[in-house]
Amino acid sequence: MKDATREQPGAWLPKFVRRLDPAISTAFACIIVLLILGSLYSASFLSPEYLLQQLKVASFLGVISTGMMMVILLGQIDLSIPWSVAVGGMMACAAAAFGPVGETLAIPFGVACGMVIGFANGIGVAYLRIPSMIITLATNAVAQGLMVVYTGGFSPQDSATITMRYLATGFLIPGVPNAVLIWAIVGAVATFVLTRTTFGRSVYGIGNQERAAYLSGINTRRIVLIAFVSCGALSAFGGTLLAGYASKAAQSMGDSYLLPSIAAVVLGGTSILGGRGSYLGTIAGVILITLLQSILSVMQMPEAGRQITYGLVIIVMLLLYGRGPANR
Amino acid sequence: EPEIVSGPAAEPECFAPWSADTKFFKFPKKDGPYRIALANGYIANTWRIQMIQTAKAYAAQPDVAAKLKEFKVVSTGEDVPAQISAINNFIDSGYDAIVVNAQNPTAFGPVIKRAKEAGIVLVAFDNILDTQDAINVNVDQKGLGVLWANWLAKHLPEGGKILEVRGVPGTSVDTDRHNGIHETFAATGKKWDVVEVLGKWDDPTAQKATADAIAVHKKFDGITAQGGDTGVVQAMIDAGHPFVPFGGETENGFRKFCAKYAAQGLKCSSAGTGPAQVAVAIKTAIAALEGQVVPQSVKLPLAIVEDPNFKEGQDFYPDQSDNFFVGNAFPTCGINFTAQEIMGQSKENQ
Amino acid sequence: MSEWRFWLNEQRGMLMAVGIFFVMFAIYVSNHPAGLTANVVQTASNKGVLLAFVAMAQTLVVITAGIDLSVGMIFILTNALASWLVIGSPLETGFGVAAVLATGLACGALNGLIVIYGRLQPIVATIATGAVFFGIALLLRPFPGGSVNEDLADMMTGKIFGVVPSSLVALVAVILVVWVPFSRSVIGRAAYATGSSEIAAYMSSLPIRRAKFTAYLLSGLLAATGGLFLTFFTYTGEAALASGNAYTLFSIASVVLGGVSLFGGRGTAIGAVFGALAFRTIGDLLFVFDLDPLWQPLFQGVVLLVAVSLSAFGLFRVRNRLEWFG
Amino acid sequence: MITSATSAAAPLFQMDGVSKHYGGVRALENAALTVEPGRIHSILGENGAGKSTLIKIMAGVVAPDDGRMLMDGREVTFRSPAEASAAGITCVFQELSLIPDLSVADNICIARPPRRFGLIDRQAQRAIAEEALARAGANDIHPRMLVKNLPLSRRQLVEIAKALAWKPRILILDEATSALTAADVANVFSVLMRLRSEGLALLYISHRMHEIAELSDECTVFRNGHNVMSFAAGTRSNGEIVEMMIGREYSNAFPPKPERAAGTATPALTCRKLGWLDRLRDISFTLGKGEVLGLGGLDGQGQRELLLALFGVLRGTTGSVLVDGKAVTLTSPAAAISEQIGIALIPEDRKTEGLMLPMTVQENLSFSALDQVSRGGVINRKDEARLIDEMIQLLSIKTAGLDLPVAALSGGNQQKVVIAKWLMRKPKIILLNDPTRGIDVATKHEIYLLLRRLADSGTAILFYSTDYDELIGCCNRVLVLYDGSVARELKGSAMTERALIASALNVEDGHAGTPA
Ligand SMILES: Nc1ncnc2c1ncn2[C@@H]1O[C@H](COP(=O)(O)OP(=O)(O)OP(=O)(O)O)[C@@H](O)[C@H]1O
Ligand SMILES: Nc1ncnc2c1ncn2[C@@H]1O[C@H](COP(=O)(O)OP(=O)(O)OP(=O)(O)O)[C@@H](O)[C@H]1O
Ligand SMILES: [Mg+2]
Ligand SMILES: [Mg+2]
Repeated sequence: MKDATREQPGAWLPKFVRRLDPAISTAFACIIVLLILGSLYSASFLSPEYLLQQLKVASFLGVISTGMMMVILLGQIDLSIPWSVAVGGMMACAAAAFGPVGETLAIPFGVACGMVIGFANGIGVAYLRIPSMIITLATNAVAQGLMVVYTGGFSPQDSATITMRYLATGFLIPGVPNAVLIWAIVGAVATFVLTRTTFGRSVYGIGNQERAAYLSGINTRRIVLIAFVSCGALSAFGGTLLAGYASKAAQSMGDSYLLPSIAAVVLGGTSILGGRGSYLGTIAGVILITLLQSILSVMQMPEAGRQITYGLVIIVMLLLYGRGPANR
Repeated sequence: EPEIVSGPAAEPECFAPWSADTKFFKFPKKDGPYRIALANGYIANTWRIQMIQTAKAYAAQPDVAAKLKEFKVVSTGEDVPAQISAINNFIDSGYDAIVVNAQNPTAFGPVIKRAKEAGIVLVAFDNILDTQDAINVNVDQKGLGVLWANWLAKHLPEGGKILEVRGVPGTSVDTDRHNGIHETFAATGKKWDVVEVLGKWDDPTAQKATADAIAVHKKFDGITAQGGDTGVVQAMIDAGHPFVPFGGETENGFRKFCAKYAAQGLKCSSAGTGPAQVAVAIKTAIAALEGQVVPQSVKLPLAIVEDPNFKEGQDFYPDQSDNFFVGNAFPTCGINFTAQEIMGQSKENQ
Repeated sequence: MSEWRFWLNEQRGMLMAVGIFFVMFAIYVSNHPAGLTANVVQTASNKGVLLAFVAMAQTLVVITAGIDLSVGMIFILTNALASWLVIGSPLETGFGVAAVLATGLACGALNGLIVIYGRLQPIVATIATGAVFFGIALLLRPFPGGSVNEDLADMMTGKIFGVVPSSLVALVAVILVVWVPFSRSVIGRAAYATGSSEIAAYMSSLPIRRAKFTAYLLSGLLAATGGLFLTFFTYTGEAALASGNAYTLFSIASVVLGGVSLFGGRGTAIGAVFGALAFRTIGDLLFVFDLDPLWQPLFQGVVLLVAVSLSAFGLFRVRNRLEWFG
Repeated sequence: MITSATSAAAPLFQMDGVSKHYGGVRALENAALTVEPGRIHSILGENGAGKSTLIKIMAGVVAPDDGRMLMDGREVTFRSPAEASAAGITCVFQELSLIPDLSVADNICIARPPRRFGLIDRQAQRAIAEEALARAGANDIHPRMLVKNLPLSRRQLVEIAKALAWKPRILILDEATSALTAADVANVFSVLMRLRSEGLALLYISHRMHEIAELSDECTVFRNGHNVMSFAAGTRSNGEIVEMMIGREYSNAFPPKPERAAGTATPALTCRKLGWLDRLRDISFTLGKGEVLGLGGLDGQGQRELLLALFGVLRGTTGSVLVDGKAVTLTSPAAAISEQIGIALIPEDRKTEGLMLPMTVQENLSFSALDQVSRGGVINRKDEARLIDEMIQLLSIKTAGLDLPVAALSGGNQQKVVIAKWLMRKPKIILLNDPTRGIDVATKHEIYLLLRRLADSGTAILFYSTDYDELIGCCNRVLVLYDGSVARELKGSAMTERALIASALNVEDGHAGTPA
């Protein structure tokens, strides 16, 4: 038992590399293959404008998937994404109608509304122990109901503020769309939170074995609640960005983000059962999904073929690297 | 059971027959006031919400309200069977007329049969029914495509590269409009290179699809979009794509852009199917119940505004929502709602 | 504990769904202008049965601790297919029905193979296969249309002896033919065991793969039965993305309302059927309450929220906090 | 596949040259074993010696890298537990193979349910289950109970009943008795002996030396993945066996308990009339600083509930708890481990309550002490590494790397990780819920030493164990619980096995003090 030693500090490097597990490197390889295949159709697929455009569009999905990833790491899922996104965008624009104060508070207000949805989800999952798949379905329905009432009753304002436009489409650093910058910041914070903080450690712990985490003195309910609130906040923030991008908010803006956000997180190697996954993978997953959708769209494949290809590509990629362990 | 009669209809300017061979119905006259139901499907977008607001506002107009004992609205979501069941329930509950915005044009055969047996007036609008046995208040979807394509052909006499932003695949509205566009282009005999992308009648989706298309194809000579047009223009602006002729829908935001950038080359034809058509449908239902002659298929006039005729406060409203659909007036039917009446109700109340 | 207490304990989830359904349906019928007539029941039944089939399909997979996010799409695909095939002479119609059901089986088999041999997590695998199924549906029906043998359709959506809705009878028949044998067979038991603890099932030498495969296979079959009924109900086929997604999500809600554990190993399809009927009745309540049309979606959302929160009441009885963790 | 003629002389089962590697870990190396019918064959070895791996290979759970297995002289390969069971080898794993959501009857008949018209016949199944339960001496278990609602010790009996339903030729028990109390063990032993007389071959793995001495005909000792020696039972002393297992000198004495006059210790924890539902009734006691207080009694008399109550897991407890003389409210483990209260609980089941198996050793070790190595919620990696180092040294945890999943450690080392994880917090009061279950003698000894060292430095320890020797050897006092209340307090020379058993059964012990 003399060999009970720990590694030297230098040994952390290979560990980091080892964490770059095959899933993530394969995902990135798939991105490159996609681009090469695309470039056979049109060289424009390799042009900087196109790639930047993709990154910009990917950042909305990226921000939303960040929240989804937190929740998936817990072994939960958030099906209220569509209307959390819409609520974020619509409420931010709504706030903008209230003069200059409203304009400055637009984004925080939109995000806060998303947090309220996340809070309801978190209470349901953590404190009432309702399966997340169903409570989030219900809050999604409630959020939709609220937005319908709101749209019908209050002479809705839905133009994005200048700040929202700037965040989504402006350039603080020349050549780098602000949306990409924001995704980078969100991603950096998420990576830090997941790897370096007690919160992140607890998220992984709960995802792996909630009972043990609880008995280890972790306030598991609070962690779950916070994760859902963050997911709501990030979805709503994604919604405000999306509203900025489109210069306005619309009810259906979140519909096309639910399944892609789940697919992106999982394609990035995060286990849908929770407890395993890294943010780098999610980045890869988001870019993959965005590129795939865009290339299929630009290639003008009919919708039927597009759906089939989309499904098949996801299956094939998962078969390449997303397989569970063999039984023995 | 309606009697098949010959035209013309009671209010010929409003109840215009779809075509020369359209049948005319004369239902047995019933005594009012009537119980009328509106079976809506999906509700969570501005068009539908606006439509429901219009229906309520129309039913509340004193002369209409006097004829109605009850006006009930139910929205059943995207699920066709739920809408079918809703209509069945209205039939069983003895409503006199049912107005429907059908989720699917072909799925209502059994319901139409039952309504007919029960002597109930069934009026479909917007997404109409594939039938000769119910009244359709019809917008010429294909004609819309034709209109847009003609607009583009007019501005691009030599043909050119066109971006077509399509709607929700698999729906008849999308298919009809698409066919209208392509048949018209083909008829010109010029060379048209049409790039199709899916906008799904949704601004962000249309915007992304357009941005991608511009990034790959660089330059288009003309654009036509079935919806999500504000997003399409936004994508052109973001990508620095020069403004080109555009045939599109009637969103307020789109028209704002059209007015603003007309000088730079954004020559628009904005036409479509305003949500106010629900009022025409209700009016038709009441007329039918009163025993007046109505066409089986009513042809609604398109609300068309083309460059350079965009007038602020009439064709578009700068301080109203971008998502709001302009085109609330069917003057021939005596239906004239202003934007404020529909979307600004509570503002006035305040 | 006496025997009936055991029974009560085993069936608690299902009984809850039955309770919720009957309360809601009673409210509905007692406020319905037409009252409890055969027509009203038939209408409710026709609508509820569709979701009930899809919910049953979902249940089988959920029992194995999987989930099938493609059930809605199988439902749509088989609807599109049935609108081509289930027509003509009785023989042709019969062939069509068989082909539709076989397609459902094939879809289920594909899901099963990918999940079992591909070892992919069911959530994502079925999102992907769902996209494929929908794509095929769209190929079959680029726009709504098609037709069905209307005699058969009317028979299946009509009433027997003018009272009993035949769709309800068909549902009961399917439960008897598919669910009951499955749940009491060795393979069904293995499915439960796999869902409850896959490693324990493996150690117990149970045929895990066969059990999972059967679950996915029958799930495809049941979803196809639903698709067939959708065709009977609408006379047509339509590749509607939104309703495919809606049915998938509704099926999950129904399954949970019906007391089936999403963690696997617990619950019955009968519970899920009542969950589906209850879920459908939420929508029906709109008729009998005079709600402002724009408040209806909110009302539905709140009722759903309340219904799913009911299960949380058991939580207050928990005296040992470890029970939170199942 | 080589088929050789079956000779009458061929042993029932034989393996040789069997090796198994997990990545770089050598779990089995050229191992050999021979099993004869009608005999109980014990396998001994310290944690990680490869015992479980060996039997998993025999039971078809794990595929060997190398080597061959013969049954009746015929070479066999098992690709799944089903094939092994069909060939006549059935294994009682530790709580692994029961389906929690199925009833006891379903579980017992799971492999070959009785059928009628192709469907499972529940009536017949129930009869079979009742009979099997009776054979395993567990008539008190209702066949309709869900397995997940049974306490661990009952589950083990169900597991044995289930294995018997396979009618095996070789029955393997891997630490099948480690969660059982003495009474249950005696029960199981009589079953095993009867099976032996029926001609069954039994392979028995346990870390409890006295059980092995009592039961086995033959022993094989494993060390580092290799069979060191086989011998007939009773031909070697315990000391010799242990030295064979660990390959070095060993002293098996419990560490000396410091003589302390009763009542001189400052109280660390005081319970007054603690109650919870009908499981705990009016429990009052005082635990002094530096004292090791044992909890004894039959399994399921409220010992676990008491520990959980003190850790803030149970709701609706009555009575009061004082820590350092101050009344405290315990509403969650988070509250119980706080700086002011300082309680730690080493839980019962390390796989679901102690560890996150897929997470790394390091992450597991620091998991409950994250607040101590972090500031403002940000983990200080240096502090974390330092603290972990200390613990690894202190407990000599054997691991190939800190970034390995903790699941890859052997059972004993996993248990050490659980203990280390809690020592990181330097708790004032430690609650132990059967901490040496499934741990080899040498490691056990290390843990005893550690407990004593902690006690000497002022930590108060409340120690529940199902092993009487351990209670007697380690504790200053023992509280024997019966039906949720304290039946007897034993201390000093009154702590004998006999007295413990007598009070556990709540009978008067006429011979208290007299050696048995
Ligand atoms: N799946 C696995 N992956 C990696 N290493 C493993 C695995 N299973 C076992 N090992 C390693 O193989 C060795 C032998 O383990 P095994 O479980 O057979 O020991 P054991 O004798 O049963 O120990 P214990 O007495 O603790 O139960 C140990 O070093 C263990 O860490
Ligand atoms: N999921 C897993 N992944 C990797 N290795 C595992 C896993 N499960 C078990 N093992 C390894 O298998 C070996 C034997 O497992 P087993 O469940 O028999 O534990 P054990 O060490 O015997 O513990 P116990 O003493 O509680 O029985 C352990 O040493 C462990 O390393
Ligand atoms: Mg072992
Ligand atoms: Mg062990």
